[in-house]
Amino acid sequence: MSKIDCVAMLLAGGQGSRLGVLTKSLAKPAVQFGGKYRIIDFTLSNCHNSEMDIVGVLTQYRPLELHSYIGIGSHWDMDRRGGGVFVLPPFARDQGGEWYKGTADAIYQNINFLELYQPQQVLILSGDHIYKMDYSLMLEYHRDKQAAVTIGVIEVPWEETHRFGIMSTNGEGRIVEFQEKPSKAKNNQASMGIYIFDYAVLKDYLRRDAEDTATSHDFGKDIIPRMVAEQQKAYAYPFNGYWRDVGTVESYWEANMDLLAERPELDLYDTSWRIYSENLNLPPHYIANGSSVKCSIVSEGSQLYGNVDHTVVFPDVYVAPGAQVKDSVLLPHVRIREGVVLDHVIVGPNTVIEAGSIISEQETNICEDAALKKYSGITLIGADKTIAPALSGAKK
Amino acid sequence: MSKIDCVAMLLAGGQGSRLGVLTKSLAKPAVQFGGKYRIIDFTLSNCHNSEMDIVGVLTQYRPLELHSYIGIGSHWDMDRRGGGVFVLPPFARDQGGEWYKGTADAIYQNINFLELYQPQQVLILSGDHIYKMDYSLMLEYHRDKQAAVTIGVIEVPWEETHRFGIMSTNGEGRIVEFQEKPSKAKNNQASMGIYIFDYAVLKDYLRRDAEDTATSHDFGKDIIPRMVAEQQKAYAYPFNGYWRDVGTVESYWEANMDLLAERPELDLYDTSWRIYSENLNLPPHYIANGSSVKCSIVSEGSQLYGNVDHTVVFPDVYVAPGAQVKDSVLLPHVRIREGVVLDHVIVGPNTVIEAGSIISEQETNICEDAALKKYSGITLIGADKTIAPALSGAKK
Amino acid sequence: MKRMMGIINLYNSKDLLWELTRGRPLAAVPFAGRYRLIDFTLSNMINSGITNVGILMQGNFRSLMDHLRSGKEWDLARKREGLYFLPPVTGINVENGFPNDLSAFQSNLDYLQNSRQSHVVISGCSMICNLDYNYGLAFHQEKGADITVAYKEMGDLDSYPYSSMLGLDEDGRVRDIEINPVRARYRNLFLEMYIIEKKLLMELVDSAVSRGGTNFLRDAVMKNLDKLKIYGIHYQRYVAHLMSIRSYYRHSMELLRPEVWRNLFFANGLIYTKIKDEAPTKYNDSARVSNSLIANGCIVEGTVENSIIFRGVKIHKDAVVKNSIIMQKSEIGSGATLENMICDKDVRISAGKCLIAEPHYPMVISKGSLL
Amino acid sequence: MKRMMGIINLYNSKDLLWELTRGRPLAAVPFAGRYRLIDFTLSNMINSGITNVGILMQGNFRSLMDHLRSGKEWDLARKREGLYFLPPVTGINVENGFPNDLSAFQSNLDYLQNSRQSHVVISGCSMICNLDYNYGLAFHQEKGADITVAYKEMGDLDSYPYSSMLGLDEDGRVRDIEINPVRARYRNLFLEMYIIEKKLLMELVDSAVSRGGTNFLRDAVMKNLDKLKIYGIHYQRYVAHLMSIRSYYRHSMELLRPEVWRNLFFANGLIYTKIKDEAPTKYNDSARVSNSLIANGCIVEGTVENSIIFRGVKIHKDAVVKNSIIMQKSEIGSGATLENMICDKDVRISAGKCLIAEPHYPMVISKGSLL
Repeated sequence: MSKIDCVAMLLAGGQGSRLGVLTKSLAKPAVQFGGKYRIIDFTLSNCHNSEMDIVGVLTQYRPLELHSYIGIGSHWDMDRRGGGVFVLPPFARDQGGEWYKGTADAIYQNINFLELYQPQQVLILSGDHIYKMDYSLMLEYHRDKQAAVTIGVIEVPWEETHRFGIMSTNGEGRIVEFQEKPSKAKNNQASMGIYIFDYAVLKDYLRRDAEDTATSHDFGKDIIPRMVAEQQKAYAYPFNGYWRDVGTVESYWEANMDLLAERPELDLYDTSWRIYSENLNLPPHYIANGSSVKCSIVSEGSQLYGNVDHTVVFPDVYVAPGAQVKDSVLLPHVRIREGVVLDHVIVGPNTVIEAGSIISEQETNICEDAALKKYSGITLIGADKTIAPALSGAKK
Repeated sequence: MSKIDCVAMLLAGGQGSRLGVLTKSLAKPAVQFGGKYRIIDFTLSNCHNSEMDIVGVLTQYRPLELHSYIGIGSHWDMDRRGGGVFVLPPFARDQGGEWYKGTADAIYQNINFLELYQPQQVLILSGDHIYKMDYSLMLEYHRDKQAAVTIGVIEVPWEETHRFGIMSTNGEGRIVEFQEKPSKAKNNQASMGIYIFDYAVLKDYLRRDAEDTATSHDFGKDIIPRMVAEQQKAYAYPFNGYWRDVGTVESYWEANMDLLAERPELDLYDTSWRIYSENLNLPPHYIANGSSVKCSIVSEGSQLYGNVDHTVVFPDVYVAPGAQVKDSVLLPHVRIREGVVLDHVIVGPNTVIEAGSIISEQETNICEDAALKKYSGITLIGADKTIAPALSGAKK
Repeated sequence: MKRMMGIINLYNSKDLLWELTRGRPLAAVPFAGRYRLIDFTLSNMINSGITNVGILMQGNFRSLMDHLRSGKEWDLARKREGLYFLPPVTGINVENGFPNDLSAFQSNLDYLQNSRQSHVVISGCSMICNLDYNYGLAFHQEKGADITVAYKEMGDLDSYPYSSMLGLDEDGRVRDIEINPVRARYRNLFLEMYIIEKKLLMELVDSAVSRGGTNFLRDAVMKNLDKLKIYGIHYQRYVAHLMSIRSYYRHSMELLRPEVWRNLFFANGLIYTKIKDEAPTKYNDSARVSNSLIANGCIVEGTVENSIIFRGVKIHKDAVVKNSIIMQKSEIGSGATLENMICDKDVRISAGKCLIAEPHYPMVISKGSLL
Repeated sequence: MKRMMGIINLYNSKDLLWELTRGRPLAAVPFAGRYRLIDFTLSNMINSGITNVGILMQGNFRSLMDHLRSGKEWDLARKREGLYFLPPVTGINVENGFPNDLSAFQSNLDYLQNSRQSHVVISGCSMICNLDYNYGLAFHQEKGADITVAYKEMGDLDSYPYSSMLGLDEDGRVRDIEINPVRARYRNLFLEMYIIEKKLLMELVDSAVSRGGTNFLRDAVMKNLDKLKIYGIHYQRYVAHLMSIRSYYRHSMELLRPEVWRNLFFANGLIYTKIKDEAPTKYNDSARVSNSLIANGCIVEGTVENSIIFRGVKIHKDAVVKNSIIMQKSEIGSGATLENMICDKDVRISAGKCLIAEPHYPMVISKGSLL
């Protein structure tokens, strides 16, 4: 096997429990997003567009749908000879198997995969974010700086700095201090969880980290602070585009809504940086007489007879005459019956909302049950449910 | 997803520790066999040729090479829409992950995969055997008999019955008694580890077995005996062709040698039942002037200048002038230098045997080290080694 | 199990789609927002379990090959069988001077011979429907037919000039065939689909060519009406017969009826086509859309009524598109008005332009035009 | 990174491989035990990082399309770019009456236009070698050339009748070209490979066609020798030039020299071809084989000397095959003797038959013959 410049390792094992029922039966990277995509499509499309030809995807939590979705990467045109996408679940060795204990441990357990390629650099990614980024530019930056590690950073609002790993850099972009989720941040440059390591350095730190029983085996908490402390050449690579962690129901809803702006920050229609995804072979969607569809994105196979405003409509969704859907996300195969009113609702795949149901921030006439959960004003309804109005139109 | 007749589940998690260094870095089903193939090729080609369109492959031990080898089943032309090959490693759930505890447990942990397809029947296979079998005929038999479970059986010599699950049947083929590895067998009909279950029955027994803490969660040890005891309609399906477990170094060597017979029982040249495998894109092999090659099979890219007799030669093997190779198996990329004598030797991938080395049953002139191990007359040499004669030609 | 193979015959005797088939074969004409005509024939075959399909290519078929490529989207990129392109005969084999389907069949007899299946489904590309050939095969075998041909009984004869029609007896046996009459005498529109045993097909082709034949239907089938048991099977559901710009337009507009949409896209399986990886379609605040079919990848800021919009179309603010068909990647400038128009691929209509054709007599704007 | 696209030009002015190109284009002629000629050109392109390849098809190309299918084996089954079949021009576009490469180029100018790459590598299929076009591109840019052409200096002029030769000045600039002379005046064999900027190619093609040109080399290149800076790059390693049965045979036999074998199959990357899923080759007790290349899937029970045996060949007991080339799936009966023969695909030689041709004047037994 020939020597490869850079291998990407995509951490896709997260359970994403803060996404509620959306991750009940699938891993977070496999959650649908943006009217057609799954969250991991963005990172994998970035890899393809950045000509990162070899990508290991580390999975752990409920990977069935994720594995069969990823396959050998055909959706992203990455089923290439001698390259492509490799799914790397935890596995058993002579002495039995071990689950991944942390992000660093996950990479360490798959060091034999990296050894196959002997790359110059290793790009560490997570499958949890919505963004478009050219990793090859970051790789160039890393090489220009002759860095040991380069961390992708983005400016975040000062009041959110406590949620991130925060970098302080000198004039050349070299990291002089690293604070993991600080209560009092010295800076607002946050780590995006994107790292480029020189492979030799990475191996060394992973080995030492593995021997250390006191660590949590995490890049942000353990490896990076140690490298900064040991004066390794760690650089920050500033990224200015759209970047969202969709780790909570609220942020998932917001990132979907972001796509509906008149000029969205994230342009899905730019053919020079396509976001690839599965294609379902459904006919064009149908918008009926008497309906009104605006400020929305709508996918193939859907049939809209009612009013759809500021809403993300996935494939094969049906909205009956007289229904009103606003500020919502309708996942694939959802059925919205006559006269339904939805406002700020995320409806899971295959769910049916029966005629007359009203679900909004102000008012609802359905029984609140396990299928339905509220997150600061947004109602999340799980997959494969049937929701009907309560017999005595309950008011809240 | 449409209702599927039969889904195959292939148990490929075995470590295969009795294969010595052959399974040092890969799972047993991924071990090379027969000059070109890997062990799992036989079962997967059987699936393709039997039109079993959906195959779940359950992996556990060192699956990297196996996973990337299987991919989405393109080698076996099984990368079909809505079907194909799905790799199923152990995975984490909400309450953490569990490793497969036994064959039945492995299937039970993947019941959600079977639930996707709701098959009529489930075919359970293992990836450890060399044989050609039309599973669709067995499925037909199962349906004709309206069986709850059908077990593939083969006659074994009476003296080997203690190694197998042994079936006693009535005139119609119905199993009336099942002995797991009996010291005193009542019959010589041995289970091949191939089962067809009605899915409803399988689910029921797996569920009950999972709740039972006293079992080893194994089909042969627990599920089948329990079904026979509970008078379920269990039938034996007799198979008459070539069938070998290649679980030990000796049986691996023998099964390779079987291919060299004038008329081998296992016909690799029958185009109506092809065994599919990876293809390496190497040129035709070259047999030089002055060499002698007979009773052997030779694969692409090899260059033979010496004498090769009754030997299996994998791709890209080099045998230098004056070398003598007999009754041996040369795995891919092996280099045999001038004057080497090999007799009853299995040489692992990429290994170099330096000039003048002599390794045979009777005599050897090389230091015996960890790289080399003897199994009743057969010498096994691991991968990526360099073997040279000892300075003082040691005699045994 | 797999008893049928498919042949798609791209030779069509009459092509009245003029403007749309200038730079492409009929089979590659875009239809229904995201498909090409051949997608329907091909999808019917694969949805009927056929995994071996040969295409008798004709004319300038580059756009068709670009579309089909490996056959992967139709699950026909296989190690064994799959999709075979059977290019036109050149040189020595064309005894009768011009390319024709009979000699195309003849020069591919070896392909037929080498295929494992016993029966052949032959179909053209201008009859658009969603059907299962297994019903045809069952009928074929029940009747003990030599050839089974599919037809649809039509209400209105006048709508189908230049179509082939079948004359049937009470038993459903074909007793007469009219090929492309100006005014038909029978009501049974021939759907250009045959089921026939492979051996008989090979025999009929060879025999007809050796007697100077050039047209499969006329010389291999019609001339044997008395000798062979040819039965018609009635297909009851929706069929669009695309043989003129008017019928193309009329059938496109029929897709806006939800029962036609459902029937054509879902009746017996999905219709597969080339994947384009387009984003979902985006409607802005000013979008006003009604009774329209809209494919992925569009950006709609204007008004769209009773129209079919293909993938990647942009309709700018204050543009009005009515009763029109706008093909892939076209762009309608702000304030432009289109009525009763068919815009081929990559057409750009400048801001403020107004193009209005007569109802039922649509105008075609050719591929790549900039108006 | 990806600056080059590839065009494989299947129009060849002189084809002297008669017996082997009767039922197939030159590009599909089997060579070296498991390949077709086009595999070498295609593999060189992909091994040089080219991912967009158009093939100017000519003649009866069904066998070629069967061979290439989706392009998957060459890693060219891609969503973007990959393998494009550019079929021959029919009808209106052939102004000059017969199919020719210049009009083929011209009718595919839109394909060139739509491609992202700035440079085009053009190659034929009759020059077999293993090279990296990136060296050519570096040379091209260093020289500031308009066109770079590859050549090899030959020792023996007499061996290359009907080849095109280049006359070069000291600087390596091409000053004269001879197309297929009976007796060459220059020693520099033109390898039928060009590197040229895409824009210039499009300009040259259009300009030559509009002046009545039909031959790319003659009318687009040679006529511009004075105006354009055309440089020759010398390819030093092994080249097999297959332009007659004798040269086909001679170059096949050269493959038995290990340094040629290594050079052609490994120098700059592997040569890819269609996968056949054959088992390894089996030698029985009575097999006697020396100095031979043998592909997978064969069963050898007889004697094979100085020969090239393709995939799936059976050589029965006591058969003797010497100095011969036996193509795919042929079968040599027990006791038969073949010397100095070329058996095309699927030939069956009955038991005991004896066929011996003169050394260096091999006889060809055509595809599918039963002797």
